[in-house]
Amino acid sequence: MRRTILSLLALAATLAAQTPFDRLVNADKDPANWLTYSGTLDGQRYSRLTQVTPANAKDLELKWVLQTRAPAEPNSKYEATSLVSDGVLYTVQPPNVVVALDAVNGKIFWTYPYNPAPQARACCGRVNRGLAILGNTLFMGTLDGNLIALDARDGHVIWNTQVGRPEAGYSVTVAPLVVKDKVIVGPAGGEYGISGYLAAYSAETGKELWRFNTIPKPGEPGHETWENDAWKHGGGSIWTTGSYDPALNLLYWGIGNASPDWNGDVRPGDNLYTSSVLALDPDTGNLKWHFQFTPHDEFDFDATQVPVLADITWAGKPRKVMLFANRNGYFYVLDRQTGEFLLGKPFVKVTWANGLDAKGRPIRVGHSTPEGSLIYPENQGGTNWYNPAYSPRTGLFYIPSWLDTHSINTSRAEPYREGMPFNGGSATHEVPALRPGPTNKRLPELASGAIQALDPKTGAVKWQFKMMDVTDSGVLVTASDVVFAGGREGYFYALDARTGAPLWKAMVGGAVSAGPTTYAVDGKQYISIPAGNAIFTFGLR
Amino acid sequence: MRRTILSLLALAATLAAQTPFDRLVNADKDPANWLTYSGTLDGQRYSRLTQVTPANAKDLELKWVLQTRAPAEPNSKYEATSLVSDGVLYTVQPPNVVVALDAVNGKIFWTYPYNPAPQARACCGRVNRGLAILGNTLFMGTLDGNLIALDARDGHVIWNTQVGRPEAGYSVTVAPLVVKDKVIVGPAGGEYGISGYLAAYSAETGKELWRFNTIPKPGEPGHETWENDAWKHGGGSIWTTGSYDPALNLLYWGIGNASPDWNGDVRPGDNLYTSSVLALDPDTGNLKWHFQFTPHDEFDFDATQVPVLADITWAGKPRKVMLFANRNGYFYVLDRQTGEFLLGKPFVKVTWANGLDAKGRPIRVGHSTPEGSLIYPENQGGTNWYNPAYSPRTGLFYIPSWLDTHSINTSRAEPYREGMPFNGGSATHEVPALRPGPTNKRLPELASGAIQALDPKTGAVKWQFKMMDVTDSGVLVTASDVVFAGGREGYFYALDARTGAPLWKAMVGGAVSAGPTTYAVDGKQYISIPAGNAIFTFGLR
Amino acid sequence: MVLKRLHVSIWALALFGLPLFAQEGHGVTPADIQRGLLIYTSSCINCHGPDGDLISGVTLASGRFRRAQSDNDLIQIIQKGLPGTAMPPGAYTDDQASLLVAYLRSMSTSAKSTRNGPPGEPARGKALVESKGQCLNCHRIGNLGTVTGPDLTSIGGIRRLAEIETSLLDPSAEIRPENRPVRATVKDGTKIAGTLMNQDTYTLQILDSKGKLRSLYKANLRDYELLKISPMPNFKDKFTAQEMSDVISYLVSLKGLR
Amino acid sequence: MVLKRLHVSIWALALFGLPLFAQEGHGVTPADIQRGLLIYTSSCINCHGPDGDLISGVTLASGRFRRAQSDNDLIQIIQKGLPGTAMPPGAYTDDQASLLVAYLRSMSTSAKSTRNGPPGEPARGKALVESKGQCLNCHRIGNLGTVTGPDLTSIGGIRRLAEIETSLLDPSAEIRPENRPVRATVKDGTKIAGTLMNQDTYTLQILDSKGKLRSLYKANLRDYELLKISPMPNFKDKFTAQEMSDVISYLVSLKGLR
Repeated sequence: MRRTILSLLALAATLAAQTPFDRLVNADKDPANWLTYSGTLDGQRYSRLTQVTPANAKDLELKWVLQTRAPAEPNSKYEATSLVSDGVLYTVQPPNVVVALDAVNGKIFWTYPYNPAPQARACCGRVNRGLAILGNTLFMGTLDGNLIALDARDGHVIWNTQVGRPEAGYSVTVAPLVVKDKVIVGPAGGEYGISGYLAAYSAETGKELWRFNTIPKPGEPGHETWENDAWKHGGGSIWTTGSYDPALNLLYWGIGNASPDWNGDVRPGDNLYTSSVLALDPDTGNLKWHFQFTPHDEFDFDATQVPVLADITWAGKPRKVMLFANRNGYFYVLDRQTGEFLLGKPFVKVTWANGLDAKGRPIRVGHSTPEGSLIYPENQGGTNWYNPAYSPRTGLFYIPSWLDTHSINTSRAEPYREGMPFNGGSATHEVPALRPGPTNKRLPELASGAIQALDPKTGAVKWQFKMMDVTDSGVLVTASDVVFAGGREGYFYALDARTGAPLWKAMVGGAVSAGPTTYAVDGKQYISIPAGNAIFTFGLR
Repeated sequence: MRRTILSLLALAATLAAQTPFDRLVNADKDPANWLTYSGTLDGQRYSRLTQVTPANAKDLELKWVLQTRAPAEPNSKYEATSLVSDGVLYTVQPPNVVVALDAVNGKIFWTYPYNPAPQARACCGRVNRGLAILGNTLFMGTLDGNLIALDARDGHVIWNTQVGRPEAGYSVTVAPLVVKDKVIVGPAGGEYGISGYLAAYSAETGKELWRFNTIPKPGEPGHETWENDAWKHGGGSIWTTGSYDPALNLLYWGIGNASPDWNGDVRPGDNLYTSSVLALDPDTGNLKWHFQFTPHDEFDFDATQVPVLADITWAGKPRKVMLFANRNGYFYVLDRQTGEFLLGKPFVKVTWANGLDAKGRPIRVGHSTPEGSLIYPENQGGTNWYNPAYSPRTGLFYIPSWLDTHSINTSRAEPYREGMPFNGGSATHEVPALRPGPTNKRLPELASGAIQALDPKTGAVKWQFKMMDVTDSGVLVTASDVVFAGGREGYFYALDARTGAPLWKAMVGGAVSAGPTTYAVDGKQYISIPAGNAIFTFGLR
Repeated sequence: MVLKRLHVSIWALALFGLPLFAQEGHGVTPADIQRGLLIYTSSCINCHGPDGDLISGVTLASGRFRRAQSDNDLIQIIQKGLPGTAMPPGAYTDDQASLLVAYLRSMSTSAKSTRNGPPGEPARGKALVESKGQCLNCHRIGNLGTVTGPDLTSIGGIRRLAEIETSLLDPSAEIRPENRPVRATVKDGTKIAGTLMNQDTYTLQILDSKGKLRSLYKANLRDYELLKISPMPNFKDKFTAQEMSDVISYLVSLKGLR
Repeated sequence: MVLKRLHVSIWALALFGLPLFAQEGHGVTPADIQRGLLIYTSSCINCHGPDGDLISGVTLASGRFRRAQSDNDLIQIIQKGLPGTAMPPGAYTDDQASLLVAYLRSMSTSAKSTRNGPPGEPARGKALVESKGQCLNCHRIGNLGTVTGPDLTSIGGIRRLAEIETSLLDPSAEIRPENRPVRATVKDGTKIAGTLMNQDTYTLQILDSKGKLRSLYKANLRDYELLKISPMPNFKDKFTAQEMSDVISYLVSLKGLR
């Protein structure tokens, strides 16, 4: 008997890599798997799976649930988008517990319960937005500022690299993005006065290969947009995943707010590259172009949305564009080869700017003030990090929106102290930033959420599905014209991608604060969504 | 407008009581509601609802989930049986968070988040097993030893009475039982050397009306079964709900282990009324009869199961009996008018006793020893507090069992110190007593669980549904011959009550450690079960 | 459905809103203090009371703390509790703890009363509440009254004097979210009144005027409204100055169950 | 399905079992110590190491503790952590903490080695592991080897010397649950081998011999077995005494990533 076992085991010596980079590039042709944060490198969250349709979505049923075993922490949220590779689903329970499980039946293969160091700072929740995979290796950022490589087969640590110092407020909450042989991440910490960067690490060794300073240091282009040495703690955090265009070999990434958030007086200038989107050469980290949505931000308007890359007809001609619904309340279309501003239009009520000029620069009319200024949208934004989706079939861009909310933005002088919040003020708003309370007794005009479908050619809202409470959910759209998304009320929905009509809903009893994924095993399509402290997976009866 | 509102509100002055005691007595005729811990006062957990049948159970679908909002504590478990009264479901999230919600859609009406005092001791998990209701008042025991009355309409506190001193290890985890105008509870704390009692409190005022000492004090009958002053810290805890026979006007209650658990040498004698069932006059607390399952217990064999009252044919004649599957591994049938022992038979492997004598007294062959003795069943028992069910239709008694487990029972000299564990030893066993780990890698022969169906006339196991892991789930049976139960693996099952054949299952992703309830609203039947940190409710498509 | 006569109160926003970020003891704003109050009300008031003096030997409003010299010390205590005492650790972020400190620091200077009435007599106030005031037609105090209005059993234990005064003199000045009256009309014309318990995209949860908990399905309603005007009458002109003092002194004395 | 050749090891029980109740520092039993070891292995070993000496200045096995005089002090530290240090609070019951203390107290006296071999040379041991021992056919060390056997990258950081010795000299003496080999036969006769990751009533989760994570559905299997005999060869007669010392010294030196 022993001989048999040993000879079987010997097979293991020749293991093929599970997920080479080619698979990520061609993920659209492989919709059974969900191999990157956004499903495909273009950030579309558009799945070619078509088994679930507007006609049969009502027949979706619960397949399995996995609840977190570790105790939930009061300020944690389950924000991770799951990856699925060959029938194995990888998720990150907050804050940094990696779980590999069978995507069909929900049974756990292994868990890696990383416990962040106590000095980890989390301004806005102990969260993690997910993993990247390359070959047999998973990559996770940690709340205490590390990037960890794990063997996808058994969860063993391969390497562990420090991205930033946790005691100074650097944490890694973003799902990393793999481009070729590199893992791209950067630190969160815009509320601790970090000086941000996007960095590439060798997938094999964890060695840093390049670093792009999102707050340019003296001598670097863009440094002139800072005065008073404010660049030293200028923010420019990274906390939502970018996208990549293999044909252009360009990496796109949205950058966080300027620090201190609400007090712009101490940092005169445009404060590049805060609240901007960058186009970088992923081999070198060199900047190709940038576009700043909110120059000299005073409202905590991070530009940390996923840049969605789409090839659409623009003014009668095919054009490679980027779609970007911004926290500041405007929806933008940019030429992604050049960064040229093509269109900008508010998708919610906006009072801080009186429109955009021809270059897309906002005509600023509102400011944070020591007395407090009432500004639409509230500082949580018209949308936020919650991922959008784009369907090349419908030609519509789907976003989770907070409709017509406002906050009172107060500025304040505040010294920088390492590791302490460095906000320079605050926003008072109706809706809690973190977990919802058990009941909602808000007056309806003070907050509501929606899934909106925008026509990228005009910025017009084609339809919107309105919810009583706001939503932190990401959106998914499929090639059978079904949109999936949820909200804080604990519903997870299927909507008609062409009309917004609700097709199906499940009451999952916890806020949906992550993006859905869809995948297939043995020809059967599943839709999976974290909610509250659990992950729920549905499929047709 | 104001006038209209005020006149409408004035109606409120004439509110009728929601749940008078008559409703509890006649609960079997009102199966749309679930008004006591066991559904009916006889402890049967037999529901007359018949919409879900063996034929259509496969069409059960998820209706709603409610996850706990409060952070889960590492050693908490969700053990509460829900009550349902007129479409409102009342549950207790651990440790003492009462939630009132709409039984149809899962939306919360109110929460009462009682926070036990830090001096609360919980030997075996921060748990609560549920509420009682009378009129418009809910009753909850607390981990820090109190009994609290809440207005069922808004969760406001009506009164709060101390049952026992938390700093001495007294806690109240049992679901109270209402008999007439009294609320019956007692303290847990058998691992802290309490001196137990069952007590009745005025439902209206919280005033204590009688107290029966489960460890008789000097001068009380049964005191002679203790030597060496061991009665002072003799245990005899209360932590699973009793039952009541209105015709006999008798209250039945199972009593916990003797303290110290494993060291019997310091307490020679039978140690009444530990590991016994009592029959009491609920008006006075006077003892009518008692039966001790495990005299001089050395294995932590609490008799804290629900006494199930059934009227069956015994030796050709109708007889009022009590069915009692005991932690010690034996199934018992007693005459509930007299306490007469009718039958005792092991339902799992038993090595501590070599059968029972004619009076039902065990023929002891095993003891806890300083070196450690291997004893079947393990100290968690052949079954435990997990509630059984009895169907008058099938005539079968359904129990959750731990099949053929064992532990090494070690005794040790140990002084009593107030508020400290007072176990006099320990049991080493394969299966963790509290939460399961994320994965199960145990050898299959070391533990498995089952739902067993026993024939009360013979004690024979008619069928058993075996699970790979053990189960802490209660059992429910309906008049359409469907059994509901779950287990630690995270499955919740419907089984055929006559054959044990699995009809349907749901993977709820957390251990089932509570009893299911079923109820109906607007003619539609629902089945609800806590699992992990959430409560799941199912109904037919 | 129709939502009418609703307007936004900036002050209500400040009261209801939860903090995202906070200050660190520098340049505290009134908004910070309001947000600190919100946390205090939800987490501290049950033990420390509305005036911070319910625990013997601990007077939060004094601005002096036995075990804390600095704001940072206070933050440590708020977050980690005081071992060996009943003060538990609290799961507060630094920001939330800072807001709490801002509120604690403000307590000593906040006004206790906005009116200069004569001294009150609780026993007379009790009689007024139960008779002339007709308060128990809507409110509950202990075992008396009804549940349609806010429970007053512990009102003196959870509200400061000035807040109780405001409620009597200008009931609509601030309707707390937990006391929001709701009014709905079913499609068949039936009117329903009650207190809002919860709501979502499809339903309202209410405690209706008959004392029954129920969900209203918006799809079945002709319209509904969350009232901004309190159904409670204004007692400014109903009570004499002496009666008002009596009633207030009685309400302040209601510490109820905690 | 068929389950064969299984027997119960009392010792394994003591190792795998989790404590329900524990003692309070009186009359500690070997079982208590084993249960303490279990907690230590799951919760403490990653920072403190198998011998309790990985944190500079902290030597748990010395039996002396800078900040603790009594067992109760130790229990406090275990439960509440040490503010200002990397020692976090731990969610242990009193009982669990007591078992941990029992284990800590036992560390100083527990044997370090069961054999009297010559001194080992890690570099020679490394060569033996990679060549003559053929260890990397089943094990992984860093980036080398495979994942079918236990990962040895950090073996010196998570196992004491005596445990490593036992694994080499008598591999089946103790198969840890995380290394349980499984063997199954599908109904069509296909053989499957791998490591058990998880199991339930209907399925087995395995890492199969091709390095693939998969569920096996018992309904599709002719039979399956969780092996009690380790597939690892016994090296007692394969290595000379010197070679054994070299290999052990190499394995002990593998502290890997933590």
